[in-house]
This record gives sequence, structure tokens and C-alpha cells, in this order.
Amino acid sequence: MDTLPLPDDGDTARPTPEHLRELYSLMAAVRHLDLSAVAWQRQGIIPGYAPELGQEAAQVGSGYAVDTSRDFVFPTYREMGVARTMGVSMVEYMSTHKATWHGGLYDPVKSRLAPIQAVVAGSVLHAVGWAHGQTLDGSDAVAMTYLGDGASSQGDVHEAMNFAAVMKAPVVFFVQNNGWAISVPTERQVAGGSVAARAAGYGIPALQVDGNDVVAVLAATRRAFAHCRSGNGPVVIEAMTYRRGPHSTSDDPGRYRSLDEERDGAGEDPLHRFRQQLQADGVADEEFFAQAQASAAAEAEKIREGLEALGPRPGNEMFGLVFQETTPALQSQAVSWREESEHV
Amino acid sequence: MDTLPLPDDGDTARPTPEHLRELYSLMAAVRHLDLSAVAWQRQGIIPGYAPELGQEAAQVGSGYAVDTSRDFVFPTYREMGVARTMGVSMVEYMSTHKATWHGGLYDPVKSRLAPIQAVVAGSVLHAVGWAHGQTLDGSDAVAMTYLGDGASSQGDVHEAMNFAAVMKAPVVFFVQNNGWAISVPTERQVAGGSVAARAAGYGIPALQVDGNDVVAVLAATRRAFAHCRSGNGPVVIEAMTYRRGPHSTSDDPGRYRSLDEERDGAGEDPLHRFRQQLQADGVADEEFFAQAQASAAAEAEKIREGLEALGPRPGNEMFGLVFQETTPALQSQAVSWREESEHV
Amino acid sequence: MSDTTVEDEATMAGDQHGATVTLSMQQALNRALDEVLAENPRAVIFGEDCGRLGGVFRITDGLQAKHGENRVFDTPLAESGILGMSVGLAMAGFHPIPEVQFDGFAYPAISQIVCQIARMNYRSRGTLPMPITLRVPSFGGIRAPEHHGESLEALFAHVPGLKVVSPSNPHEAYHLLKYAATRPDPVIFMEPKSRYWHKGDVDTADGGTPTGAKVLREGRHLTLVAWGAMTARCLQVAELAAEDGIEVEVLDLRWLKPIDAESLVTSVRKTRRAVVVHEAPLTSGLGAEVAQLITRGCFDTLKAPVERVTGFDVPYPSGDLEDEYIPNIDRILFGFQRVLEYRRG
Amino acid sequence: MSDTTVEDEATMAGDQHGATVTLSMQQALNRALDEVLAENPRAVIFGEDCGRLGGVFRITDGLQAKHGENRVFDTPLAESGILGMSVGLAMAGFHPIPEVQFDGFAYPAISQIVCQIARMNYRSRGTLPMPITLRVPSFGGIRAPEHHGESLEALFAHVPGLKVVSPSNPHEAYHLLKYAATRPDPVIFMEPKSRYWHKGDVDTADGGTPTGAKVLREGRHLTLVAWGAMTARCLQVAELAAEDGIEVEVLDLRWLKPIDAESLVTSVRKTRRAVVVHEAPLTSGLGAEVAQLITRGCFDTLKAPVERVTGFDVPYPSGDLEDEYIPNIDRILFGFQRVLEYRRG
Ligand SMILES: Cc1ncc(C[n+]2csc(CCOP(=O)(O)OP(=O)(O)O)c2C)c(N)n1
Ligand SMILES: Cc1ncc(C[n+]2csc(CCOP(=O)(O)OP(=O)(O)O)c2C)c(N)n1
Ligand SMILES: [Mg+2]
Ligand SMILES: [Mg+2]
Repeated sequence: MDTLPLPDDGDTARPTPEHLRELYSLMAAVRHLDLSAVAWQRQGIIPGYAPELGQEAAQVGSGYAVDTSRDFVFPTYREMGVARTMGVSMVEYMSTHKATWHGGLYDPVKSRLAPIQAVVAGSVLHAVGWAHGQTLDGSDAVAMTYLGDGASSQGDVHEAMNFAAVMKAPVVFFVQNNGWAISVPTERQVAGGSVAARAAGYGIPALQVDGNDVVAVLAATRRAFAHCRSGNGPVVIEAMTYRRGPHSTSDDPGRYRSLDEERDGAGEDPLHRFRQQLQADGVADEEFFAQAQASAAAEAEKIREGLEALGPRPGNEMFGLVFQETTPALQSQAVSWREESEHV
Repeated sequence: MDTLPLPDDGDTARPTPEHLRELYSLMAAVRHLDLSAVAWQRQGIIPGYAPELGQEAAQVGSGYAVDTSRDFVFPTYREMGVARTMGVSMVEYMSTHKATWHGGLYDPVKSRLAPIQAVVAGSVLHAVGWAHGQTLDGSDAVAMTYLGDGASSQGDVHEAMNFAAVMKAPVVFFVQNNGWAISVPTERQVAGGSVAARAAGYGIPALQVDGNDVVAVLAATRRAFAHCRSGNGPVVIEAMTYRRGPHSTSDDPGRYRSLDEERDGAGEDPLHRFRQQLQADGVADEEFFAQAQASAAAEAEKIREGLEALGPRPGNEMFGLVFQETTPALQSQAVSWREESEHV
Repeated sequence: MSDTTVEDEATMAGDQHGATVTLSMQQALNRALDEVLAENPRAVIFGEDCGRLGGVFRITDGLQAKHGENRVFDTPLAESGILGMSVGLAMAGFHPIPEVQFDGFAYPAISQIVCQIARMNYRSRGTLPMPITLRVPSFGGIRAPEHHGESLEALFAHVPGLKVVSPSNPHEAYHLLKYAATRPDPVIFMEPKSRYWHKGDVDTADGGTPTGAKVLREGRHLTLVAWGAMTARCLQVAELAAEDGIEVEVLDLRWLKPIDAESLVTSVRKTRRAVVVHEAPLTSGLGAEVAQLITRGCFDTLKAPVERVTGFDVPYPSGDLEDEYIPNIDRILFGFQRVLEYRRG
Repeated sequence: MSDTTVEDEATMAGDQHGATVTLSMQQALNRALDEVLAENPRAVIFGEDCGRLGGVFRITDGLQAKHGENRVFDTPLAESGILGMSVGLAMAGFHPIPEVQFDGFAYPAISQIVCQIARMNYRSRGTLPMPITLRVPSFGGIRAPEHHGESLEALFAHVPGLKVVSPSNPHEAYHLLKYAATRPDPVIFMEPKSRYWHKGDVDTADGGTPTGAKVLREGRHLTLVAWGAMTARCLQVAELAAEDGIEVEVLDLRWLKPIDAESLVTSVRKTRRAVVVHEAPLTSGLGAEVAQLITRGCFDTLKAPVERVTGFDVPYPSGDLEDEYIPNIDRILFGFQRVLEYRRG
């Protein structure tokens, strides 16, 4: 499905070989970090993690379209690949999975990535509000909000799409339809079978794209951004992909899907597929891939070191960061906390 | 728009002359009571009222399709015409506008009409739950839930349509698009322009119908019920009509729409139009209309008497009706209320 | 309902910045919003029927015409949408002043209020402040339909990251709203809708200190603590009690979070007896918190346990019964009696 | 997480109706639901991942396989939908037992809970009862993501038309759930998720009285009031205090609405001192209500103001800081000290 008018001025050129190699390197880094994080959870370095295995193309492709000098992105809890692509510090990002700080330690304003969002569909409306703010300011910046197939069932998604369409807000709803919401498959979640199909009801143009094809995802996202930037209002993109791993490190997919179902549903690995394509097109060679793999490994290793070095935040931040202007009650609670818990 | 497959077994025959006359009598009674209620508010007999002027065809036509031996209807705060058509005691219904009891004094179980609902879109999910209960019970009863164009913006409506479609629940979503949600016109409320158009996104068949044509509304509703009864899942009906009066007796439409706009938007009066049709078709004559008018007036007069005779409910009902099994705290609060307020 | 517009008021008042004018609370709130919009170009007002209509209570009357559709606008009918959108606007550097049309319709937005608005500053480590002023026409007393007479202060006050305030008269309304709407933190502004049309003097120049509680009447036999619409009723009761020689101190709590414990304790250390009055149901109401703060701070001096005179643990009833539900003069006087006649057993 | 299924348990327990068995709270809840489904053909269980997966905490493990997809089913991911649907099912004569996956995701359903579930019996004048048992895995302590460690009891307890209960151990869990799930009124069943995997003896035949509070340990120097997961911590503290010769009475409140004021007063009339402990933030928490009920009922005998040892007025923090937030043994002992050392000034 593709109801998005072709843009007059958007950059829809195919990425250069250099860009293609960069996309591959990003996907390789994300893949490596993702697998590492699962291992770290098993090793007790982090208490939990939500893998994005299989969604690298959807995340890297879409994140690559963002202009971090002006746009703003609203992630869920599974957008590690987007964060990495946008250049967010990965130690600061992963800190949320170390249970250091809900939302992560990175600066959302500087990195143009809103704090990690644990409420399913919790931030779609924020994106609409931020986008409407751009309209009020006469800016051409665009908001992109991520959501899953499961999230699409939430009332807030409907309110967000309707608000965005009524206000012509420059916002891209980027749906990663990965086939599952924990144990519930898309066919028992998304009536009608497609989130993108709902956009028509609001008069919003929509695109369904192969979410395992990084180049296709990038092209779709660029077209959507161009549409929004030109003042045409919101766009819905549904990237069809597959959650190859468990929902989180405490999930056991064997309870609700067989390995056969998994293999059939997942299709071809997006990283492998892109690699074969680059090879076939002569864009990259074995040496490049080996190199990409090596730097991915080195990067993950550095992130591990950073995470292991990361201590807990001081307890007084509990009190100090609640408000911009604190209150007497909070101040006195902070004092008794210090006396009773730190014995000072 | 009409994406509802024609039913194999539904009663889609045109109503008999007798039924047509009954429909007219109902509309005349509803019109008279509606105008009377506004007058009663001005006279201080009731503190407030939400007129349904102009929506008689939509309400009588849809309510007429209900089989009160098995179906169940979920109204908003503006479905007086539906209640009247279903045979609900009008004094007990209007008691809510006398501020006697939120929800009305009628028995919802016996009358097959849920209590009056003041939360916009508050009951759409109830209808879905009730309808799913019929599926679980193997019953062929159908739920019908009313909502407005404004209500369609609420997240609950999306959740309800998605749940209903996923579960194939036998529920008719009957949207009265009357052009306004208090002061906000449909074009600034309903992105895409039509609530019915959204149904496709859920794979739900939908009908847009001239809501000022009582026969068309009845036919559409019967088709929808037949579809549901045969186990085909939900249907959305959007009846295009117009709120000819103020939102409520405390509203002043002059602040947001001109009399010209009102005249143009409203189109022809549904009651007047039906009368002309019946006359043209030789189904009813002047004598019939005079008779209908007279009984409508007599009926309204009786309702006024009933309302004036209606005293306040005893204060102990505040405590006694909270739970099926009361609590010690409530009992002791009831005692002190009696002592302090009734001085006994 | 009043037909007064922003224009009319200005004429009517005819004041330089600084005079004392007589305004209804509706007018005082309208004027405060007008000034906030004029003074802060980032302030925006929106909600259901806030724009063209000026709100069902006319609090935003005339503001769209004066400040334009970018500053004051109608939204679709969805409260979670309105509050969720406020978060995004705040992140984009605006100061949103959303309205929820009635108290009971804040519930559909509670997830956005509790999980997002109240936590974004914390979650983002102070980088994404939420200067959101949520106006909620609150409390009962106007014979309105179901869900139009709710008191949500106990819920809001329990939520970390929110501040909560309720004015009791036009003067407070004007100053507290101007103060709230210029804060860098989220404030729930609970407007006592039954007081919208009552007039009072507003000294626009001198609002006094905008934080903490306020003694509205001094007394030495008993402290009566209230907020919002109940404050006026308590002043009435104090008047009646005075005829019997009982000098009641009336404390308008104003800020329901943070609560001004110091003022509570100061007053009750003097009077040694306290009654707290609210419309919300008794159990787990804010009266419990007030009572406990008083008890803890005045344990040695209290002559009787703090009494609560409140709504009952029942759904807010229909108009015919609301006078039975809302604390009335009799019930407050019975509360007095229990406190004054208390004898250690 | 346990892999125990309904089948296993039955074998493991090998009991006739009536034996005492050792179960984790997860197993006890699972068994209670299994029996409720078997005994009441109108009972239905549903929610996110409740069916095939058996719930993220495995509370409904094996129930779909045993009772069928009509009795135990997955819904789309929408909490307002789940609770709104429950209303309709109740109107159709079912006894819905919905699950909200985590405490923090009850917020999106609050409007349905407060405005619909809690009021339908009242609104319909008793003709449409709402026998809905809403299970909410609650409270913190498991280093979970944001919004997975909330304590909503103060909110629920304030809502007229709801009853609220929280079990503290497997025995209570089994009996209170069976009791709650057979009531004709809506009950919020708050499960202390940090206790799911702790085992304890369950006497399936004799649950004692299912209403009111319960003395878990007798003592004469001080009463400690708690519920849910804090009860176990309070028992630990009582153990420690006993070493210093302080005899602490531990009262498991169990029902958070209606609160058993009589048991509170009976205990504190004896001990003359009380500390109430909860995880939720201090301000406007349920501890205020408990303290006020005690103060009012024991004003003459109390030796010191009731102390509250609670979470702080801050958003529930990330895992690294949760031990700083949740009342720990030290903080409870400091609370003791303040109460025991209190001298009238
Ligand atoms: C409002 C809300 N309800 C429930 C949850 C618990 N939960 C976390 S993730 C999840 C499934 C989400 O599925 P989907 O949106 O498809 O995203 P995915 O996990 O597949 O990336 C659920 C039910 C939550 N975080 N928020
Ligand atoms: C959740 C909720 N929000 C706001 C309101 C206040 N309100 C009552 S009716 C109404 C407009 C409803 O418009 P629509 O759904 O089109 O129905 P109509 O009044 O036109 O029949 C509003 C905003 C409400 N009752 N419930
Ligand atoms: Mg998914
Ligand atoms: Mg309408």
C-alpha cells in the first residue's frame, strides 16, 4: 500500500555506495550490540533488555532519515537501533537497561531523541504536540514517533492520528509491525490486518514497506519527511518486520510460538540480506564486512566497559529532579532520607 | 458509502403503511416532547435538557429496528427519541433531566436500554462487552451503541471498534453525525470527514445513510442487525443529520454559528419531509396528522404531570445503592447523615 | 451566563495596572489568562470549545478573537489527546494552558497526567520541564449532569511531580492563576465552578504571597480548614458561630500540593481544635492528610481529634440530592460540636 | 520464573479439598482462579497475554488449556478496552476477572474504572451489578521498567463504589482471591508482585474470616500497620525489635476499602503507639487515612502521633534506587524510635 503522493522536492535519490556501506555498518553495530546486551543480561551485567533482533533494517533505515539539527524522535523501549543511528551515546542509552535511570541518561534535547518510553503508545501524542509546535513556530522540523502493532490498539494512537490530521501536524507515525505484542500475534491484535490501512480513515497518506529492506525503509521515511516538511500534514509508515527474539529477556516465546512458526514468520535475516545485496551490487567486499564486524565488536566491548563502570545515581537525585522549583516537603524528605539511609 | 454485504435473511422489506404511520406518530411524539422539555426548562420544571431537535428520524428509525425481547441498546445523553421508540417510560427517562437520578429512573434490564451515559463515548465498550457475552452464550442478540461525531474522537471508540472486529462481536455502532460537538463543527473534529470511513481500517462494513430519512435509517439499521445476528461481526452506521437546537439548554449557538449557517446546514426538517412523503404516497391524510399531533400533545402533558409529581429520591438511597453488599463505613455514614441532616 | 467579554471588562474596570476592581471569578480568571497570553508569547490555550465559544464557562471568552487562533484554539473531543499534546508542546518550548471541560473528564487523561506530565522533568533529568497549567472546572454544587461535580484533589495531590492549587474567590483566582501559569512545573488549577459567578474585589497590584495557605478570618477557639468552594461556606459558618461566641479561624489551604503544613500547625497550636471540610468523599480524601499533618504538628496541644466534615463515600449524586451530599452548614456545625465538646474519656 | 502448571500443582499438592499445602503466591492465585472457573460457569478471565502465555507472571498459567478459549482469552493491547468490555460482560450476566498487566497500566483505564465500573450499580439503582474482580500486579521491588512498580491503593480507596484488597502471603492470596471473585461488587485485587515467588503454607479448607484486617503477630509496645509486600518486611522488623525487647503487633490491613477501623483501634488502644508503612508516596497516601482512623479512635490513649514510613513524594525510581525509595528496615526502625521516644513537650 502506498497512498503518499510523490514529493516535488524530497531527496528520493538512491543512497550512494558510501551511504549504503554506512547503513550496513550501522546495522552490523546494532546487531552486535543487541546480541551482546542479551548476553550481558545472562551474565548479570544488566537486569533486563528488550532485543530488537530482526528489526535492524526498520530502525536503521528510518533513523537514518532524521535530520538531528531540527527533527525530533519519540522512541518506545525497543528503539536501540534508532538511537545508535542518530548518534546517541550508547552507554547513556543502555543505562536504562542497567536500571540506572528510567528513560536513559542521554540528554534528549541535545540528541533529539525523547526519553525511552515504557508506556505502550505513550508518546505518540507528544510527537503530535511537538509537531504542532513547529507549525506554530513556522519551522519545517518534523516529529517521528515509533509504535508497535500492539501499541496500535491503544486509544491514544487514534487520538494522535486524528489530532495530527485535523491540525495537519508534521509528524511521521512509524509503525514497526513485528508480528507480535508479547504473546499476541498481529492477526488477533490488529483488526483489518494493517495499521497503515487505518490512515485512510483520517485522510492521512500511508505507506506499507518491507521493513527488512533497509534501503526501502530509508526511501519511505525520506518521502514521508519531505511530505511533512512541505506542510502537507502527517504520514503513517508501516514497516513489516519480525521480532526474531523474545519480547524481553524475561520472556519465553516457546510458550506461544513454535520454532517452525518463528522461522517461517521471520523470513530472511535483514542484515544477511543486505550484505548479499551489497556484495551482488559490488558495493562492499569481504574486507569491508570483516571490518564492519570488527568495529561492531570493538564498539560493543567499549559499551560494556562503560556500562560496568557506570555506578548508581546518587539517591538525592530522586528528590532534586522532580521539579524545576522544589517544595518544602521534598526538601525535608530529602533530609530525612539522608539521615536515615546514609546515616549522615 | 455502503460496504455492508446484502443480507441473505434480513427483513429488508419496505415498512407497511401501518408501520410508516407508526413511525410518523413516534416522530411526532418525540418532536413534541423535545420542544416541551425545552419549554419546561425555561419554566423551571426541569433544570436542564439536551434537545434532539432534527434528529428524530435518526433516533426513531434506528430504535424501531431493535428487538426488545433480546437486543440491548447503549444510549448517550441525547437519545430521548430512541428511548421513546423502545417504549421506555418517559417520566422515568426524563427524571434524569429533572436532576432526580443520574442515568434515569427506568429499569435498564427490563427496558433493554442502558442507563443514560454522560461520558462522551463512555458506553461504546460496554456494548462490545455485552455483545461478546452474546457470542459466549450462543445467543443471536445484538448490541447497538450510539455515539456522536464528537465522541468519535475519543480513544475508547477506536478500542471498541478494534475489539469488536477482532472478536467479531455482534454490535452496531450507530453514529449520529449531527454536524456539531457543542461549538466544534465536524470538519474540525473528524479528520477525513466521515466516521463510517474509518470502519474499513478495521475490516468492519459500514453504511453512511441520510439520517433525516426515517425509512432509510430503519432499513440501514435492520440490515446491520441482520448482519450481526448471522454472526458476521460488527457494523458501523453513520447517520448524517443536524443538531437544529442548542447543545443543551445552557448553550448559546449564536456564539459559534449564524442563523444562515444553521438553516443551510440543517436542510429540510425530517418530520416535515416524512409527512410530505406520506401524504404524497397516500399513506396518511390530514386527519391522521391532526390525530398524531393531538396524541403527542396529550402524551407530553401527561409526562409533564408525571415529572411535576416526581419528588426527590430519599437521601438514604445515596448509601443504599452504592453496593450490592454494603460496608460498615457506609452504614455509619448513613446513620450520621440521618442524624445530622434529617435530625432524627 | 455572563456575556461580558475581555473588552467589556477592561472598560468596566477602567483601571490602570494596580487598581482594585470588582470582578466575578469568571472575569478574574479570564483577565488573568488575557494577561498571561500578552506577557508570554509562548503561552497557548486550548481544549474543547475553548476557542470560538470561549469555553462552556466562558473562562476563555474573547481570548481567541484578541490573541488569534494560534494562541487559543479548539481541539477535537479527546482529553488524553489534549494532555498528551500538551507534553509535546512543552517539549517544543511552549507553556501550554489546556482546559479539561469538567472534572470528571480528567479521568480519560489520567495516564498522560500521571505517567507523562508529572514525570517528564524527572525522567529527562530536568532537560524537558513541563510548564503545563491544567485548568479543571471542579467540585459540585451546580445541579449538573453526572461526572460534572467531581473533586479530584486527593488523586492529584498524591501524584509525585504535580502541584495543585484551588482559588476560593476572584482575588485569589486572578493571582493564583497568573502565578501558576508562569511556573516551570506542572500545576493543576482546580476552579470551584459553583463560585464562577460570585463577585469580589480584586486588587490587581497586590496579590500578597502566592504560595502557602491564607488565614481568611482569625479566631481562637477552632480552626476550620477548607479550599475551593467550601471556603465560602466555612466563612458563613464562622459568622454563625460568632453569634454564639465561638471564634473560628478560617484557613484557606489554597495549595493542595505542596500543603503548607506550617500554617496549619501555627493556627491549630493557637486554637487547639480543628475541623477540615471538603466535598470529596471521606475515605482517603485530602482531609486525612490535612488531619494527619495537624495531629503530628500539634499533638501536645490538640484538645480533640481533628474532625473531617466531607462528602460521603458515595458517587456524587444528582442535583436533587447534592445538598445532602456536600457538607452543609448543619453538618459543619455538628463537626464543631464534636470537637468543642470532646472530653478525654 | 516457575514452569509449574495447574496440572503439576494438583499433583504436587496431592490434596483432598482441605489439606494444607505449600505454594508460592503465584501458585496459590493460579489455583484460586482455577477453582473459581470450575465453580462458576459465568466467570471469565481475560487481558493482555492472559490466555496462551498464561500472563507475564504466569498467574493464569494453564487455565486456557484447561477451561477453554471462551473462558480465558487474550485481548488486544488496550486497558480501557479491557475494563470497558468488563462492564458490558457484567451487564450480560458474566463475572469478569480482567487483568491489567502492571499497576501503571491501570491509569489508561481509570475512566472506565471510576466513572463506569464503580458507578453502574448505583446509576442503575442496583439493577446492573458489577461483579468485576480486577487483578492488578502491584507495588515495586523487582527492578522493573518505569510504571511497573506503582502503588495505586490511595486512588482506588478514594473511589466510591470500589472495594480494594491486597494479600500478603500465599494463604491470604488463595482465600482472598476466591472470596473477591465471588462477590457481587467490583473488587480491585492488588497482588504484591515482589511476593509472587515466595512460598508459604496454604490451608485450603480454612481461610478464616475473609473480611477485615488480621493480626499476624501480637505485641504490646507498638502496632505496625501494613499491607501487600510491606507486611513481610514488617514481620522482619518485629523480629528484630523483639531482640531489643520491643514487642511489636503487626496488623495486615488486607482490605484497603472498606478499612477495618475497629481492628486498628482495638490494637492501638492496647499498644498506644502506631506506625503505618506503605510503598506509595507519603502525601495523600492511604497511610494518612489509617493514621486518622487510629487517631480518632484512640485519641485518649495514644502516647505519640501515629508515624508514617512510606515512599517519598517522588516518581517511583529505577532499580538502582528502589531500595532507597521503598521503606527499608532502617527507616521503619527510625519510625519506631520517633514513636517510642516521643515525649509530650
Ligand atoms: C499501556 C501499556 N500497557 C501494557 C504494557 C506492557 N507491555 C509492554 S510491551 C507490550 C507489547 C507491545 O507490543 P508492540 O506494541 O507490538 O511492540 P513490540 O513489543 O512488539 O516492540 C506490553 C503489553 C505497557 N508497557 N504499556
Ligand atoms: C469524556 C467527555 N468529555 C467531555 C464531555 C463534555 N461534553 C458533553 S457533550 C459534548 C459534545 C459531544 O458531541 P457529539 O459526540 O457530537 O454529540 P452531540 O452532543 O452532538 O449529540 C462534550 C464535549 C463529556 N461529556 N465527556
Ligand atoms: Mg509488536
Ligand atoms: Mg455531534
